[in-house]
Amino acid sequence: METQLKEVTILFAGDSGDGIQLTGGQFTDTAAQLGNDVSTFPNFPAEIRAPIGTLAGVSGFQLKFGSVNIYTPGDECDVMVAMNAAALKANLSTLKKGGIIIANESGFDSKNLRLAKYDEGANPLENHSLEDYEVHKVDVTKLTREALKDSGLGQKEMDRSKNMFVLGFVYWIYNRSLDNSINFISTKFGKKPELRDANIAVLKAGYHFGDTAEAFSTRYEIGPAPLPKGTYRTINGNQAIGLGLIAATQKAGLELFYGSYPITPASSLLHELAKHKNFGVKTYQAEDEIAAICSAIGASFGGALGVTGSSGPGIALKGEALGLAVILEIPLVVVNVQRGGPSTGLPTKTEQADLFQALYGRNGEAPLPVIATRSPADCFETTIEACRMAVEHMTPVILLSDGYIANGSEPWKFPQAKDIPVITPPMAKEKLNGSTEEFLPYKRDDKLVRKWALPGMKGLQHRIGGIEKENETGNVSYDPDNHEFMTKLRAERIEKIAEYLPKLEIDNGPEKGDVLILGWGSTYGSIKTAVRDLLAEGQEVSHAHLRHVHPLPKNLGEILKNFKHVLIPEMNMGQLVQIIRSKYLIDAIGLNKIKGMPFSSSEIKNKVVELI
Amino acid sequence: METQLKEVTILFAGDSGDGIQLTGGQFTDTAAQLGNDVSTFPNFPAEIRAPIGTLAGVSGFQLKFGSVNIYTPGDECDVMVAMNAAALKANLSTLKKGGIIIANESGFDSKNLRLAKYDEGANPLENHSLEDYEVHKVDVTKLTREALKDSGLGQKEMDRSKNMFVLGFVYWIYNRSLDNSINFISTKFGKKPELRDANIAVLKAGYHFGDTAEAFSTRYEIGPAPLPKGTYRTINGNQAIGLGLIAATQKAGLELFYGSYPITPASSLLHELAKHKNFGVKTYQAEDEIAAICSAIGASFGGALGVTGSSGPGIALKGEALGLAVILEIPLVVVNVQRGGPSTGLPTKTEQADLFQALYGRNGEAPLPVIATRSPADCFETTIEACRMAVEHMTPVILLSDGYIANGSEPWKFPQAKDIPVITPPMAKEKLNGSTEEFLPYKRDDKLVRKWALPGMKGLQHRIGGIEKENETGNVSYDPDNHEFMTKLRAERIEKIAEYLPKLEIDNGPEKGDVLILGWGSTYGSIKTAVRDLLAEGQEVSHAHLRHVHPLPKNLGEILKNFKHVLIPEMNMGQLVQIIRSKYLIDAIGLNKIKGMPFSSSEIKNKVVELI
Amino acid sequence: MSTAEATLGSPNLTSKDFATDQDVRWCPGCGDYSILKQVQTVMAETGLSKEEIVFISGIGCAARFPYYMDTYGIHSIHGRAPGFASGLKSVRPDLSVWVVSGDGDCLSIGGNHLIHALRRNFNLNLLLFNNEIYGLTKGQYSPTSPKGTITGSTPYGSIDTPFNPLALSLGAGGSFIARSMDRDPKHLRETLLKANTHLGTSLLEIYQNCNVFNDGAFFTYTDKGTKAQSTLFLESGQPLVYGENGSKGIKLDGFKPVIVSLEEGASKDELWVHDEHDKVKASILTGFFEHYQDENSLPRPFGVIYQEDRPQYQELMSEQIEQTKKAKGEGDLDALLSGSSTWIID
Amino acid sequence: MSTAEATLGSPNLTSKDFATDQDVRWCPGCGDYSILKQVQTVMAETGLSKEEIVFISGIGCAARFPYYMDTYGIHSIHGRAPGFASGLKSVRPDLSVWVVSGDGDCLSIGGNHLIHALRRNFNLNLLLFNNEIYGLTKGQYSPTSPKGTITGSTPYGSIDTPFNPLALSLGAGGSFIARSMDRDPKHLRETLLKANTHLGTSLLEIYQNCNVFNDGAFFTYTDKGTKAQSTLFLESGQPLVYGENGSKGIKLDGFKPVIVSLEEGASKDELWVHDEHDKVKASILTGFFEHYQDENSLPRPFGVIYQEDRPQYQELMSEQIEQTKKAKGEGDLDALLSGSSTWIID
Ligand SMILES: Cc1ncc(C[n+]2csc(CCOP(=O)(O)OP(=O)(O)O)c2C)c(N)n1
Ligand SMILES: Cc1ncc(C[n+]2csc(CCOP(=O)(O)OP(=O)(O)O)c2C)c(N)n1
Ligand code: SF4
Ligand code: SF4
Ligand SMILES: [Mg+2]
Ligand SMILES: [Mg+2]
Repeated sequence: METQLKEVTILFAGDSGDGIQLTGGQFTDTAAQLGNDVSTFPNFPAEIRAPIGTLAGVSGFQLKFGSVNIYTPGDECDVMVAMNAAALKANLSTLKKGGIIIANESGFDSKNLRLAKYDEGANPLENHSLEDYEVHKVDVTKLTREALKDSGLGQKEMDRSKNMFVLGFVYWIYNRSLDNSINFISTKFGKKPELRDANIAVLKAGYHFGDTAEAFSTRYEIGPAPLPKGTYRTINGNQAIGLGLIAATQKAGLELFYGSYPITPASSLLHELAKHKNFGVKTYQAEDEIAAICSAIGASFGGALGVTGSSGPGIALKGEALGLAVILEIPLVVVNVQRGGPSTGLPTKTEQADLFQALYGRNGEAPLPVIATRSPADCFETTIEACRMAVEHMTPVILLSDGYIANGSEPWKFPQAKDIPVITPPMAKEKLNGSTEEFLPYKRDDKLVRKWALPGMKGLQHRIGGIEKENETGNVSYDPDNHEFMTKLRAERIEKIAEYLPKLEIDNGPEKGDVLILGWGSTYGSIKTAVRDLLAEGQEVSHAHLRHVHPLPKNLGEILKNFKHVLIPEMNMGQLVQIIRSKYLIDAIGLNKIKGMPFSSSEIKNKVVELI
Repeated sequence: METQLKEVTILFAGDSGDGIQLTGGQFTDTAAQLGNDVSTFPNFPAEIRAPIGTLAGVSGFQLKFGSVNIYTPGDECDVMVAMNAAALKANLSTLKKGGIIIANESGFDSKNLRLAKYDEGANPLENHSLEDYEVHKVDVTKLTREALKDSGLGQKEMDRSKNMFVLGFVYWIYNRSLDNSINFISTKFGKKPELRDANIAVLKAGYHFGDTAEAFSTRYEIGPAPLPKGTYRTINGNQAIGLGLIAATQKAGLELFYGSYPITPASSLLHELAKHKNFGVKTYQAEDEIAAICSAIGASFGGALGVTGSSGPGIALKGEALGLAVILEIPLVVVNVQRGGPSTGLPTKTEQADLFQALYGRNGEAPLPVIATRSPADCFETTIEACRMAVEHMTPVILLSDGYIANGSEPWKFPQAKDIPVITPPMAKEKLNGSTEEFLPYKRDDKLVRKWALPGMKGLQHRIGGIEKENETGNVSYDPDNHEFMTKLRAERIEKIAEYLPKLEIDNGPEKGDVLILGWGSTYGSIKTAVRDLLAEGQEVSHAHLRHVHPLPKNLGEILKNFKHVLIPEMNMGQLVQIIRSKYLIDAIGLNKIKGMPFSSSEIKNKVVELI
Repeated sequence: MSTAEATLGSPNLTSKDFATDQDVRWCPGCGDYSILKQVQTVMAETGLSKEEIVFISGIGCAARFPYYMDTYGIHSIHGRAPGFASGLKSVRPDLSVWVVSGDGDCLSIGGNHLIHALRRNFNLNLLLFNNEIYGLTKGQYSPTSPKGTITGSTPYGSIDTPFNPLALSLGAGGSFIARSMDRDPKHLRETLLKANTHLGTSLLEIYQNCNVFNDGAFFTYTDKGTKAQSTLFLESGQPLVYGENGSKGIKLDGFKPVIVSLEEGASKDELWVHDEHDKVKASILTGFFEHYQDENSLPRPFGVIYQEDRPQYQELMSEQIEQTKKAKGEGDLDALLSGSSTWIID
Repeated sequence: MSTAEATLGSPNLTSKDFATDQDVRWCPGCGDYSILKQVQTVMAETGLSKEEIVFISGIGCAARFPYYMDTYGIHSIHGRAPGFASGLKSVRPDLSVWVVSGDGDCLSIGGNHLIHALRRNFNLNLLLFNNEIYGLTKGQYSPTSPKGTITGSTPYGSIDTPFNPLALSLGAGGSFIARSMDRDPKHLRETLLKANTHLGTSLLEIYQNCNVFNDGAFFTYTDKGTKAQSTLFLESGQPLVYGENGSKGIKLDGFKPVIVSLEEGASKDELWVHDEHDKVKASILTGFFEHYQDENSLPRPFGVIYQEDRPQYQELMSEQIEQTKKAKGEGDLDALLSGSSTWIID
């Protein structure tokens, strides 16, 4: 029997050593390549390697794929693969009533049950506690070993490929071809043919198990999604930022310098960039976050695009130098991949609570643009925009992402290099021999942007620094009126950037009405899904999503006026909502979740229904 | 002839080497001791020792004293003492039309004129450029030398006491006795009788010069001000904070630990505290601001009151550790003596632009109380309040002062030690032998305050840290619901502090009306003066001043409702005003000055008049 | 004996008493387990009671340490542990304060606090868990990783010359500088005890295997096959002897350390005799830092390399207060508030 | 010669060409004036043109330096100058990059950046203006102030053991370590030139008199009366001779430096011969750090104490990029964007 489905959410869960992330990643790629839309949410344990079999050691990979547009990795799961007892216990609450559980039987032996802290003698696969679900027990370990009994591999090595069994089986259920994964395995184990063959054998064994096992009578069919035509790949957030940085600097004709200090969940951006040295990218692992941002500013002074990235606590350390970059009026991109706070907080969880820090975490009046990305694929374009702003407006820019975006992945219709618009650095011109014109480093064009004069340029020697500068000359000035003038000018030149930005558009829903949901950052997918569903249910609700948090789009006030209620969901205690209330004096209300996890679309739907 | 005056503003100005600050300080003390109210504003050059005679090297000391209450050092000056040409040039704009200039003739020789960048050949004392003023040329240098011709001192030493001549002369004009300064000189030069005698002789010479010089026909009489009865002293802001810290810790029975790193204008607080080691105060000049705040947190963990102080750029560096203190729920006082920003900014000038940094300059949701002092003498009480809050509510507290308050001084009716209320640290109780009760470091009382368990206390060993903590046990917890619970709890326990605070009162003016001026921090004096004058002129205007910026007083909303307009003057681009607009959804408007200088009361008056 | 030890009785505890109820969450096989065990054992041996001990750490795998010690503890922020410890020791000289820090925590972001702690000489014990890698953030190279280390952040190999942590500590003015390793429990315990006994800031570098991201970084020094050849265990007053059955020794040819074979004629009398108090010799010993390759390589020294008695910061701090009290009298709040010049309005 | 020097012509500038139109605002008599003058002179001697030189400083009196040099410059934030310089040198190996930093800037708040710069070995020149005080903030003690220094923040005397900046730099792995002073213009110029010539991070400590807050801190070494006795000017390959008319020398008794009188029989042949490349000797020389008291005190060494050739960071960085380009081919943006696995929806 084959059933047609529009969308399915699967959670692969197991011990951190079980290869869960790889399994999930493979399924994602295959689904995407078959034309589904996909969204993923990997969920790592906080420990590097928590003891095997424990709750603390559970690793999860949730993904949603469908024949419709997919914006989130799903609220509740339809299917859960549990490689051991701890995986089941830790994740059962996210499984839909009636959902399918595929349980690896040997992961439920007495030792595993004890480690998962099940009551003595209680095995969920055997008592009736899972009656609300459709449970399929599969002895993955045994079946894997059997599939490999002639492989000549040791038992430990055999067991390492049991994730392939599960993957094969799930491919069978959803009627997916094995080709993509076979290719992947062939490349990955190219130099170890015995492992390549073993993994392929097990993958196939899992697939054939579907054919032979009686338990599963149903297979599902999920057709391709109505995605725009084009060439696609899957990408995660930090990868996309990395690619965006490289693309932007190439388009600006600038060298890319990335100064950073490792921190979860920003480290993988450093890793990504470090790979691409053949693009001339210079990555620099500094001694700390302060040195990292200072090195980036130094690089920008030298005519590269200096970029630094970190997460909350590291960004806190950059505040002082960021203030300097503001007064220097120098290009700089600061990426904050936000995580749960305060302090060390929840390093492996996501949150949006650093917006205020981005806007205000510096001494004195130090305004700068803050822009936020909404999804893994969106990172690419948003990053290019951050770079464009930094370079063309000679200013530090903060780009906000978060852990959810950084690790999540989705299909990305990537552009061709030639179609990415060029970025134009406002380079100063070297003085000609004999010229007596005085060079004024703080003289501005009509965008209020000063020129970028690089060491090596003849006759443009100048000194910049953190003491208040005289208008135009840039010399140190203690003059009271000049200070007020410059303070206002620095604010104005950032505000002015809004003039060069597109108008904010309603993403979905009517232009006027009862409720506008105004979002920023990674809440995009949840809001989008909620609004789509609500509209389908005949409710009147609209959605607008901010990429530009500062300066705000010029037409935001007009948009807001057209709605009775403005709802602002944020994964914090209400930060954007405070800005909006203050600026537009409207009674915008917040919907706040501070659980280190994205909103489910139903949380948003419920709130909207409550409002209407 | 004697004229009765209500208030006078004098500016002493000269080269940094001219002893201007001492002269101003002496006049202040004498005026205060004779019952006048006084307010002062020392204005240092940015350089340690700018070249003698230049504009950059001018040092000023402005003071206002009167027989009425005095709240600011005055908008415009009635009298200006100019020890050299540069001093005149730099300050002329602050002198009232018709004001008196006492000019030291020998400071206007051709060299001085050139250094002051007067046009070639132009001497303001000789051309007609000062026609709008009453100019008195006195050859202070010559007269001083004459007074000392028999002293046996060398010329350089003689010249060093010329400030005493001026002081004596100004005492004569305002009919002040020399006794206070003679006492001061006697103590200061106790071990150098020849200098003591010389300084006294010159002081007297200056005084007698008034009697003999024909030019000055008028002397002024300024009676005592209607100050509350009591014993007074003069005090500046940083001194008062230092004394407040010592008093508070004594009243709490705690050791005071001050970890800091020098920075203008906060350094003098370190200096002040370092003097008082006989109070058991431990001062620690750390390697940087980060180490400074960490050492203070460590000291608090040990059961002392840890305090750290800095100014803008240094506070920026403390953000990460401050977030830790928030999640540790540990007492800590952070003093920010604000200066002009951004970045290095204007180190010797004043500003209020770090309010946002105080509220939001940390990663994640990290709420803490922010309180602001309004004047030098107010620093004492506000500091005690900051300490009380930190200790009794187990929280870091930010105390905002600024350069204007730090260096300014005024009479202070100081309390008796016994009248300062006791502070009660919520100490945990050591476990009795045999007790099996589990110690819960994050269990709270009804103020939501946890107990302070100190190393050394038996049976209370516990570990605290920056990762999210489980409610009550304080153990590391990655549980999503717990994170939301704790985040809200941390916000709530700070909000709750408002319940223990007095209601905000209208400082001056009616309870309802057209315009409320809502201020915070050092704008107090300017607003107070403006409102007093406006009320005297029959205008309807009221003034309320916030000490507690976060949490805000519980009754603030009610107060705001009673006024048609709310005006918020700030020495920044509008920070409190944003908070008020957002929280109360009223169209509060800002009056902003970013010149590194306090508001003049007329600036505020004009704005009010415009509003009415 | 530290102040703390001197003034407090021995509560007869065992290493188990120092364990907490928290699950230890390092990777199975991590060298941190052994260090934890030895520290717990040593704590029991010191005779200190649990409540007078404080463990302070930064962030990293190593920095999880305080959670596993049933003493007071702070798991602070990355790199800053010495800052917290300095403030704590200032106000509580009675406590036994231990800092636990990884090589990234201590030498990368925390390098400044380390060198200032060493120069000031608070009576602290700093344990540097050196695994030559960033464990917690999943394996980037650290300031102690050898040049060429391939990691996530250096896919083509690191280009940084690593620190020599003991040379740095010596240059910073450290008063106690020692090295030990996770896989020699006895030596580790002995060295921990010496660090504890030293009055001043004790810097103890502990080679620690990160079996997940940098497995085997120190196997040369810990594996049976190579250990004897590659390690030199220092004993104060003893000649520098090492090798299989003590077959080798080191003598000085001018400033140049030379390996001699005691089996082939060299005598112990000509050998360099270890003197913990000799700073020049200590600097030569910290210079034994080339990677071990064959029998011609100088062995890596373990044990106390340098020790010097100099005043402890927290004592100087307290003394100054006592002296000021003596000179000016115990502070009187009323006198302080009134200052030197007052007037009365009535 | 640095890369910058090698590739660029000599524009025949004089020291005056390096002055800016800004008023110099140090206190009259400040030692910084002399240093400025010598640096301007040396700049002219290097043959570098103005636009290829960058001066980067932190905050402090010393840190005002860039404003007075008609080159490119950044007056950055307190303690972080090496950070800016590292980033700049990474992307612009062609520039001649100079860092100017006071003792507080460089060794207090900036200590970590200093030691990491030294270990990495970018081709930078770090000038440490040591006046043993915080000038700009009006005279607090610094990490180089002698114990007991009375200042605003230490009215009863400082209790911190100061850093020995050159010992610290050596311990951190510095490849060029030297000392000079404001009041010996010729020596200062020579040493500046050597620092400039060294390929790697050159650390030059310059004793600088702060006549306002710490007048005379180095008078022993600069005053005619005592200079000869208290200073030792090092020359590579030359014996350690000093004193009035070169009357004294230093020889080594084991590791112990001993003062001998060349007038009373000792011969130059027995003297220690300076070898800039000998690290052990360098560490003994940095140990000449006791305060000079009488003729039995060891003199303070000036000149290049240590020098070592090792790879420069910015070159390794560029090389790695070149190698990767060779191995993988010049990056192709379209290939990067498409990655290894794509599909088409049509
Ligand atoms: C301010 C800040 N920057 C970065 C991090 C991320 N971080 C945590 S631990 C660590 C380094 C860990 O290495 P190490 O100190 O050697 O300890 P190990 O894990 O190897 O024991 C880093 C970079 C952080 N927590 N805080
Ligand atoms: C983050 C920060 N902390 C503190 C200061 C204040 N500050 C400026 S310069 C300085 C120290 C100056 O001493 P040094 O570096 O020795 O330079 P000098 O003035 O003696 O030349 C300090 C503490 C600052 N500007 N920024
Ligand atoms: S990552 Fe390495 S250091 Fe960290 S716990 Fe695992 S093995 Fe130990
Ligand atoms: S304070 Fe000292 S270092 Fe600073 S300019 Fe004046 S004399 Fe020079
Ligand atoms: Mg490590
Ligand atoms: Mg200095």
